Amino acid sequence: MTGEPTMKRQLFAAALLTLPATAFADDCEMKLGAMGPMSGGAAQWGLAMNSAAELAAAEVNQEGGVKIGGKSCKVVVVPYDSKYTADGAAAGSNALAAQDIHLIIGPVGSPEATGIKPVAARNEQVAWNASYAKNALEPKFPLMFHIGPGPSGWADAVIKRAMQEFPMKSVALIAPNDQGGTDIASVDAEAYKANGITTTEEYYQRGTTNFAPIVTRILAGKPDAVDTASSPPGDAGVIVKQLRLAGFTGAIGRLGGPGTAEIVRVSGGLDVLKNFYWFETVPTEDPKVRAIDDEYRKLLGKDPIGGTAVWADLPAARMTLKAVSIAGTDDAKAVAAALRTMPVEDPNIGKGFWAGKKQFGIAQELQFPFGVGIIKDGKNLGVERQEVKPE
Amino acid sequence: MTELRVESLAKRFGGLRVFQNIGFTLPEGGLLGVIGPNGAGKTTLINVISGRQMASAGKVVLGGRDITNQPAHAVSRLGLARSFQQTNTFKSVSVNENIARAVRFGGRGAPVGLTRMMDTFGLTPRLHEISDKLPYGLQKMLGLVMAFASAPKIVLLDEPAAGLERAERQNVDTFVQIVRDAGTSVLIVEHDMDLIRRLCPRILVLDAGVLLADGPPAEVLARPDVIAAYLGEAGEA
Amino acid sequence: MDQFVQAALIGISLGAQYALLALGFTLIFGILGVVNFSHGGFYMLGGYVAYSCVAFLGLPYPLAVLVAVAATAALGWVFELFLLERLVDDHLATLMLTLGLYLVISTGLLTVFGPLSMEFAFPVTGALHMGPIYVPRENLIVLAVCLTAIAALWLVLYRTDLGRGLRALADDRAVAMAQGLRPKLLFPLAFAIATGLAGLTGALVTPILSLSPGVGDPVLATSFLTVILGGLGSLEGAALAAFVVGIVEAFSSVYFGGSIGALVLFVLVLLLLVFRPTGLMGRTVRGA
Amino acid sequence: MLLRIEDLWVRYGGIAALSGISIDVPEGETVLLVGANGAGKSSTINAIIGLVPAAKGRILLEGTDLTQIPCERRARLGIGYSPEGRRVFPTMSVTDNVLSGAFGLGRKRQRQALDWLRSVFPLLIDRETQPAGQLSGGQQQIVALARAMASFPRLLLLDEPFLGLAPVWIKQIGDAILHLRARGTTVLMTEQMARPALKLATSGYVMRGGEIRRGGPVDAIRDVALADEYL
Repeated sequence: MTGEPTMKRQLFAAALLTLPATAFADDCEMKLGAMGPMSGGAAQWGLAMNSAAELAAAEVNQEGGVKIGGKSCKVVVVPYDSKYTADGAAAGSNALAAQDIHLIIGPVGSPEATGIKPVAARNEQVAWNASYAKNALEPKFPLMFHIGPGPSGWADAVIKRAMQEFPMKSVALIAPNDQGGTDIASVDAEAYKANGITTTEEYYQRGTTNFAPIVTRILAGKPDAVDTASSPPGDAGVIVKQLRLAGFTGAIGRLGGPGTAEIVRVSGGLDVLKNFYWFETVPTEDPKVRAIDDEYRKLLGKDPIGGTAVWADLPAARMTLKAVSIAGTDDAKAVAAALRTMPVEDPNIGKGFWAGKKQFGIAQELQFPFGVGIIKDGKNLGVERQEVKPE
Repeated sequence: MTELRVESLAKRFGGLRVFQNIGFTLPEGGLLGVIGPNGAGKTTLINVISGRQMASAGKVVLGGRDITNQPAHAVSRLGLARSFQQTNTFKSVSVNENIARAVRFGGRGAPVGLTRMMDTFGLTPRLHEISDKLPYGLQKMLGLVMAFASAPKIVLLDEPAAGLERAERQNVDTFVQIVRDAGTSVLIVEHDMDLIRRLCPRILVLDAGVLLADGPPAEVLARPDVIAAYLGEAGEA
Repeated sequence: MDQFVQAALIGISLGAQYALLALGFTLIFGILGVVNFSHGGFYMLGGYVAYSCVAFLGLPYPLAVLVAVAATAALGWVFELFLLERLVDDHLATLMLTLGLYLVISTGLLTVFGPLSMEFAFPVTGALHMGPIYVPRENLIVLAVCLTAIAALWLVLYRTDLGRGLRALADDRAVAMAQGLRPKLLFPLAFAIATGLAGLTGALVTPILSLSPGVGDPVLATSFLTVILGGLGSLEGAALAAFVVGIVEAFSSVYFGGSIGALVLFVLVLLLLVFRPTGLMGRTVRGA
Repeated sequence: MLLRIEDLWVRYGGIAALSGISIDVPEGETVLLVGANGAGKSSTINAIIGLVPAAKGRILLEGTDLTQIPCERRARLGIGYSPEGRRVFPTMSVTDNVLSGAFGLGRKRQRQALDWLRSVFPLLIDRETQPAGQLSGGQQQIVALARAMASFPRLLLLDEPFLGLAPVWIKQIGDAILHLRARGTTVLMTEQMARPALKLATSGYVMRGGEIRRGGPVDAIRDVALADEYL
């Protein structure tokens, strides 16, 4: 009979959830912003920010909330759909500031990062962008933090691993023709070249739905591999489908954002994908990392949305809330100062370090262990954990 | 006795009177011309007699039998055939097949003079051609031949000469001659006044749906009201 | 040379897809004088209905497509009859209404199905290969459906009472009504035909490309472009322009790349409009 | 009485376009409304067909009051309408224009109507596929007339059928109207040009300033109508 203990445990969990709530000060509630594209092709990245913030908030609330001015305050997450645009993120910063929100988990894309930096600085907000923009951080915006390194932090390792499986001499990169697309693809291209691979870069208009002409153009150059860089997963799936339909048999890479599961789905399955290598922001097959989803379900009673990106975004949200309690306030400057002194460590992901000094001139980037995934001949070989060393 | 008798026949479309109070008798073997300006109601008259359209009032009697508002196929079974202003052949089949179908449909065997008619019209050498590949004049002739091929007792001809060249119009005379030789009576609606004068011993004049005159052409065409009706049309054209 | 032929083939299949979309869009503008901002929503909805029929009800794909057409047509009919019809002569109001409907549809789909792409595959896969040239089989089916739809719509508009009535209402509403033509009866039908076409396109094309709540956005832009190029309200113009847009897009993308390709297309449209402001089928269209 | 108008008022904003007119149109007759611009002729026609609402009064078609029936249903009661300025459907072919007048009556009746109208107006055959907008004014008037007749209405409303036409076309349209009259069609027509219009009518009304000045058989109104024309 396993029914009874299970029920007891559920009751206990419910008690855990409800009991501390009574401990919150009546008038104390801290709002935490969650920002990113929550509709459109990149929606899952923004929704991941939201899920990560929700989980971190639930964890903290379970333990009595954050300590602000000696009081225990409940954390409430306020999401904002910044639509992967600069003005969306800028408007979001203002909208959240209007609700007295000083801490934002997000936004995601390069245009959003560009848009939010000056506005959040003026609003005195800490923001955690996850973009791969070349200027994701700047010393003149000390309240801006960065969730993980861009391709310069990991592309080389992924390429070296991919070359073991798929010998290649030339690669064509395809990405949207906006800042987010070009920033990543050009850094990826540098990394390929550093490994002796010739590259061509191909950019498409965001909003393109049918990639047949671009596929034809790419294949005219007869590349050994095609890298979809940071193309949104939905786009990348169509690109893969149409590449294979056109008879391309080489490896397809993705040195960009997450979303492999969606690419598999849209393209038509592992058999279509065939030979694929990709970067994961976290070691997704590490059981400890995967346990994050179970915890989310346990605390929030629903499935997290956003896939593996939730795992990558979670440490930033957890560290921010911890910094609030250390600082004893949700004032952005105090929280930022507390953050800088904290060690980079996450119970699920492992140990990392503060990076970014070399690239941005400001060490406010979380570098955690990441993953490299390989699909070979239609078989998923899984995601390998790659440890990181301080710069 | 296959006489066609029309009594007080009228046709209305909604608020519009197409014709009214039309009465005449076409005796067996007789020949009657019907003339009138555009829109006088001539074609509608043929349509109503042949059962293609319903009469609003009056009677059509064929050989003593009331055929008013009988469906067209029933009327034609009784021996009333008609031709159309536009050609009405089976377009995608051969000339031969067209005529054969008409003969079969009549169920009375091929009438006397059918071969002569086909020879005269120049259809015999083209029996195996598809009918809508024929020149317009020949298609029209084929339509006439088909009307006759069912060996009818009466044929109604709706402007048989319309659209034909002068030389081809002679064929209409031949047609009428052969048909009458076979003992079939003819009612012919026509605009070509020469043709009417040539062929018809008696004509009806229809104007605005009313029977204006009934008698020999020379007498009828001299009447002032008939001239006025036609002048009206001449002014309009 | 191979690349040239390949670009042409791609252009034709893009054109077929655009034509299906533009026909409905131009029909609504031509007949009702309404710019239908919800057109992309019906495209998405068609995709999701077909997907749901296949994934949840287990219907065969062709049947699912028919259900999608029926569902989008029915929604279009209801929307026109109960909302749009009351304000059909107010340009600003119809703009707001159709835009509002688009937001309702896209947010509704996002709420029900979530933001991720669906696993929705076209049942016919693979391509015909002739040396280096290939034609995806699915594109041939779309092309066939497209040509059938163009022909059917043409027949409806030019050979039926319904079509005559619709064109009469478009030409002169007051006189047409005095003739006994009833906009309340005919306009919803026209709208339903148009949204059904959008739904048909969605049901056909989303399994070939991808199905997620964002895929309706580019539809409106493409439809607009095509219809402006073809001459607003002109059916023949829209069909022709769709293939022109498809072929220009294919050639410019193949030869100049994705970014410049889009630019070439827009410059071309701009030039055309400078020299022929009424579009390809340069005839007087409705003076709305 | 096919059509009886009783004390009809039509107002545009605060201004009365018709101030209590009463008109009788007996079955089979051609009734003429004459008068200068702004006399209220077109307002009368528009009120009958339903393009403007009646502020007061009744419009009885064989005893049925039309004023409460929406415009698009009145045609079905047997009213044909040829509007002022013709207003053919410009992008539609001549044939489609005519057939639109017989909307929903079924293929057979449409065919009948088209055949008959073509026999009366050969122009409809010569120009069958041409967009009506490309025709001359007189030709358009023929199309408008045929369109109005396509449902074989009991009452035909003709609003200024001679407007802007050359004399040769006035003669032709006049003959066409006489032809329809001879066929028993009941006609209510308006016309500014009293002289040719009086030849067509059996009775008439002279209108001025939204009121009836005189009504009666053609002979009884001729002098007033002609005097009015030259005012």
